[in-house]
Amino acid sequence: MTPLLHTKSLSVAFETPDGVVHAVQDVNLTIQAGTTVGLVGESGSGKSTLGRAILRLLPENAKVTGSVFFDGKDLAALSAKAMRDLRGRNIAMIFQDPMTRLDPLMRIRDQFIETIRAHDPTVEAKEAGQRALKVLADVRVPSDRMGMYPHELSGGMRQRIMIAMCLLFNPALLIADEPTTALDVILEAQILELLQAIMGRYNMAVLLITHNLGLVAEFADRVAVMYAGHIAEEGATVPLFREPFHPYTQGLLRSVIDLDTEALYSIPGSPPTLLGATVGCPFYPRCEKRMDVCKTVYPEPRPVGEDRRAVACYLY
Amino acid sequence: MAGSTASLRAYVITRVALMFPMLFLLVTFTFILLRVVPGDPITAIFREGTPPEVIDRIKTQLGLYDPLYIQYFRYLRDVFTGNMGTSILTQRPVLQDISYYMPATIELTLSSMVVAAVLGIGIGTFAGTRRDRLPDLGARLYGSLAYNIPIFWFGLILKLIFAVWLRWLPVSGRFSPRLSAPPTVTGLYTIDSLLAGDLRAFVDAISHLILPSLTLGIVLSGFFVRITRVNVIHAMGSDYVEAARARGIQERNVFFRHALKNALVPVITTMGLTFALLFSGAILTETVFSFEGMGRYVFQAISYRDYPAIQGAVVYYGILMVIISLCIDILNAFVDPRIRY
Amino acid sequence: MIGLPIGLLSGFVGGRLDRILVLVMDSIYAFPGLLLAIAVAAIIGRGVLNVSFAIAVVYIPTYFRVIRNHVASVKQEPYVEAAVALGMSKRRVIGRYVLPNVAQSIPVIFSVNAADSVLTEAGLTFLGLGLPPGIPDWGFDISLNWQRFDSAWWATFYPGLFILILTTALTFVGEGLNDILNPLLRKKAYKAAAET
Amino acid sequence: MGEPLLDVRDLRVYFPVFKGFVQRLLGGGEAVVHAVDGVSFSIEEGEVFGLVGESGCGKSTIAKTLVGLVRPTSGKILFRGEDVTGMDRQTLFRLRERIQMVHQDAHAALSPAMTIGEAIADVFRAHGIISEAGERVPVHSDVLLRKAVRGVLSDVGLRPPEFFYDKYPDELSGGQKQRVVAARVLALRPRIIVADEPVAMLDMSIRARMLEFLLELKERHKLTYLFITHDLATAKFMCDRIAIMYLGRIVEMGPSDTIYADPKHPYTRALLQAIPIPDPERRRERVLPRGEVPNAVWPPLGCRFHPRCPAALATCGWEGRDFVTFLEERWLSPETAQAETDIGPVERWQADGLVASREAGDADPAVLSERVRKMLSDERGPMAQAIESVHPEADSVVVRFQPPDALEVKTVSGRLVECLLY
Repeated sequence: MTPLLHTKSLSVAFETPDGVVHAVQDVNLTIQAGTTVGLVGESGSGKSTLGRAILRLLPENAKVTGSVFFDGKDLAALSAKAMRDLRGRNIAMIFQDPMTRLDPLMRIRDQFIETIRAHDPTVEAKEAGQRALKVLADVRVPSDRMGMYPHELSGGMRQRIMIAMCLLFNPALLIADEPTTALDVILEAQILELLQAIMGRYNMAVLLITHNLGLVAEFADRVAVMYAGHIAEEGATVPLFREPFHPYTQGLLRSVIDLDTEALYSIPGSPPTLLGATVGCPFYPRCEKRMDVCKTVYPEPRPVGEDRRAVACYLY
Repeated sequence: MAGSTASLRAYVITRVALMFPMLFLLVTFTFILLRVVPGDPITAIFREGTPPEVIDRIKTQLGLYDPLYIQYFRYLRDVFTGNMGTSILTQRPVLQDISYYMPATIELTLSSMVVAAVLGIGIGTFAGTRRDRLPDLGARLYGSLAYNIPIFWFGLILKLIFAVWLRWLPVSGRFSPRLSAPPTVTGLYTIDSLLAGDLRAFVDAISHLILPSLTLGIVLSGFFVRITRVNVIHAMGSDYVEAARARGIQERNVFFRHALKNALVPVITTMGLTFALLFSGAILTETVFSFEGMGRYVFQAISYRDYPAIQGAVVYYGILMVIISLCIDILNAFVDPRIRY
Repeated sequence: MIGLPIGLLSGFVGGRLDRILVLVMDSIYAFPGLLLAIAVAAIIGRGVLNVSFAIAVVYIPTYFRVIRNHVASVKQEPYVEAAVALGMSKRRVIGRYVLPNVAQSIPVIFSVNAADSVLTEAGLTFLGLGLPPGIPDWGFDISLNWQRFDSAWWATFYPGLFILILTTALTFVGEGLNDILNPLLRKKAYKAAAET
Repeated sequence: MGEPLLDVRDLRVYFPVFKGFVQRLLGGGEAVVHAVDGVSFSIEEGEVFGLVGESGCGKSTIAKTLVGLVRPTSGKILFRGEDVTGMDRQTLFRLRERIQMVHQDAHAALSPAMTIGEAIADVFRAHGIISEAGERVPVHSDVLLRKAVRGVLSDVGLRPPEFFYDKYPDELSGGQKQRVVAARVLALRPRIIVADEPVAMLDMSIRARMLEFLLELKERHKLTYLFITHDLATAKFMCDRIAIMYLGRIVEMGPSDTIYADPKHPYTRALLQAIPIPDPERRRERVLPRGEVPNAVWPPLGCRFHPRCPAALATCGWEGRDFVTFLEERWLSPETAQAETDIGPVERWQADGLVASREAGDADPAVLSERVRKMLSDERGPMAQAIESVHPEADSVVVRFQPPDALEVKTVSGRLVECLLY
């Protein structure tokens, strides 16, 4: 079966005045139709860049290499127009901080109509409005919000509206970039519940980008752990949480503070800057199980354990 | 859940109401500036050797020996009844002079504003979307040069090239003496001639307007290039623009409907301030092109120390500025729903 | 230069005083700068000092505006709040926490305004209200020669060109200063790019 | 124990809302944000007291009020029994030596134009150095000043202090900046440290290090903490006692163990249920509160949580606007969307205190109120039970609610709860 999405040695480098920043390096990631993949990492791990690289939404100073296959097609080979038409129709995206994601000068209704007509110019404004109302009801937003401006709406409402816009064309994949980070814990749970309900109804696959391991545990079928631009470990959620292999995953899971925490743990050191080329394993300086080989040669991910999880570490 | 139109109306009322204290302040400020600043204007008006008793008589006539507060109230009354005294130079009521010269200046500033906005926003947008590439550098250079050019000098150069050497356009004035001016309705020759259906007069008025408004407009466009460029860059990098792209909106629409519209909000805000720059420039431009406007009038008034005329001009400039800033604010609120609250 | 302390005060204290000062300064600002300079110059007459004064009056509101807005935004910064919470006196907070962070923008406005003042001065002189004829001045050169510019255009062309070069140079100095003083700006941009 | 170290009594902090000029002219009452609305708690010497709640619940306002950045509208703050609410400049200055605050964003809390050494030296300059006799003495020599700065720097683990002295905040990592902020605060030798979300900005893998550091400081300097956080898990680990806040009020307060073991207030339960658990084998069903936190300018009548509460009673404070919200929700589910055509569009309904009404327009008010009654007869929710009457009045349909029962703070199995369930 061809996967819905597959990235092959995807790398992203940013040219900056201080040098080249290698934000994403050689990432192979697969998403099957209808499933949820959680992409976890701390700030600066490159997880958001990866999400944008899939949709080709990166700024001009980004250099992308490798390929992204969606439904068997290489997205890098698509024309700008074809790529644009794919965005929002086949792959939709929602973002962190819904407060700034809607155009402040445009009524909600007009932003819906614009989105619909961008992909289907034959739709009349009135019909587009009807379709918008339908998806708004799906995310439980009252109809009178249509006539409002974004600043008149609460954060939760805006995120629901963003989600509704993604539903207009029933996309096969939704990229959710920290969709609840700006929201409080109860709202977060509400939005996730909504996403879960909608995923089932619309049969969407979701790439959930987050720093919150709790979200991934509750939500995702598979998890990819990112560190310094690389995927350290990737596998099915349950076994990965039960027995993490990569030392970074182990450390990250140990450092989570939850209601059962009895002793605190933190990974020594701090995350590396991604400036300039790196050799060896990026986790080497912080790793408690490091070996000499880790310093010089990057460990290519290899299948480990019964669930044949991809782990980038020489220990296995 | 108040309707947005209702809040817009409330906002307009608020702004109009606020206009009055501002006007009052402005008028008061003029008074202070002209009365309290050291130097005696009346003595200055008359050449040395005028007998002191003549000066005394005139001063008494003008009420300059009365206590300041009486002078102030009389001045306020005069301002609000529109009676600004008689110009020493033209021997006509100042208000009449102003209503003759003001339309010319308005015509000039408005057309310059159009030139500046079209050029400035156009080039600024062009530069902003091609950040740090060659067109951007060129546009930034243009912005700096245009903004820093001495306006009277630039006017002279344009005049030299287009009027004197090429003879494409008239050298100076507002209207050709051989044609009869259109009947006064608005005082703006271009509009009046159109209203009168006099096409030749219209063409003539326009051709007189081209060089002065180009001079003023190009200089001012430098300012617009800068702020437009910065704001376009800012808007293109904003979250909602990225979100719009992610929804698959056409790049053209992303730019025009989202980025440009948002970028222009601060540009509109600064437009109000630009009018102040524009009036400064107008004084010099009108002088260079012998364009019979307020600038010329004020210049002459100052040269001949025509005190009532200066005062009248300053007050009416001020009032005009307040009205303009009011219009700009309302325009801004119309574009940006967030301001109405 | 008067604009600096007033702006600092107004921005920091805020409230009613701030609103009144803003209103007054805006009224001045709303005035065409050159007209104001003309009015001042007409009242106090010609001369180097007088012209400087006339021009200075015009720029008070500009300084005021920039400084006030900057101070108002710096005041919101947590580090100022932290200083207040640490029990620093008002004077200390303004002097050691607000001012140094606002000060960066002063040379920038200064050089941009310098360009502007050169233009205003030239304009004043051109109108015959600036420096007395004895003092060499490009604006004066132009006003002297412009009546016969069609025959001797170079006599007006070069002084104007020099003004243009001077003012543009001043602006570039200002922009250069801005780049040097705000390296953070560029760093932040890069960080934002790397983190998304 | 005797007297608590800090005693806050019925604290209220209201902020005015900026309204338009015209609105002010037309009147309509002064609108205020009820940021903190009648909060009482006390902190014992040496404990870690947690203030937990979602954004906008008023916890940060309390922090700012305690360190004197915000003036309380009413209420009392007692430090060791001494009233420090009025706070003239001198008392405020002395108070600041005893109550200090650590900001959430350490980066923003340091002036970018000052070196680390200067930032700390400045505190000594303003407050003096603690002499060996424990007295506060003004600084006279640069040598002593530098020594004092080096002292606090190494105290917070920034060693060697010389290395950090001339650095600018930009050159340090997030964790190091947090330590600088702590050092600056410790220079004052405070008794109480108000820590406002100290780890919220830090990455997960280094968060624990900061918390450990805070606990270590507490031991070493015998400090008392007011720990402010939105994260219940962190609060559970750190705090001896916690208070849960919602919309400017404390809804539940008591020893952490007791509250986490058996939360009593429906809001506390909701918060605990909403936390995602990083264990995929323990996914669970949960009942989440409806809607979002309402605007603090017009807090709900009665218990502020009632419109969202899964366990609400008819007496919790239902009012006119709850009816309008109810209509909106009905319209959103397909089975009940019929209501719109039956009783008119939601937008036509107006709420005013305990009353919701709609002008009938062309329709007959009597028929309309019959429809409303019929619609409500299928409703079993507490909102419907709280409705006193539905009847036509002139040209309108009027829905009237019964007034709420008085809400009191009660002791329920070892903690204080403000809820009508108990």
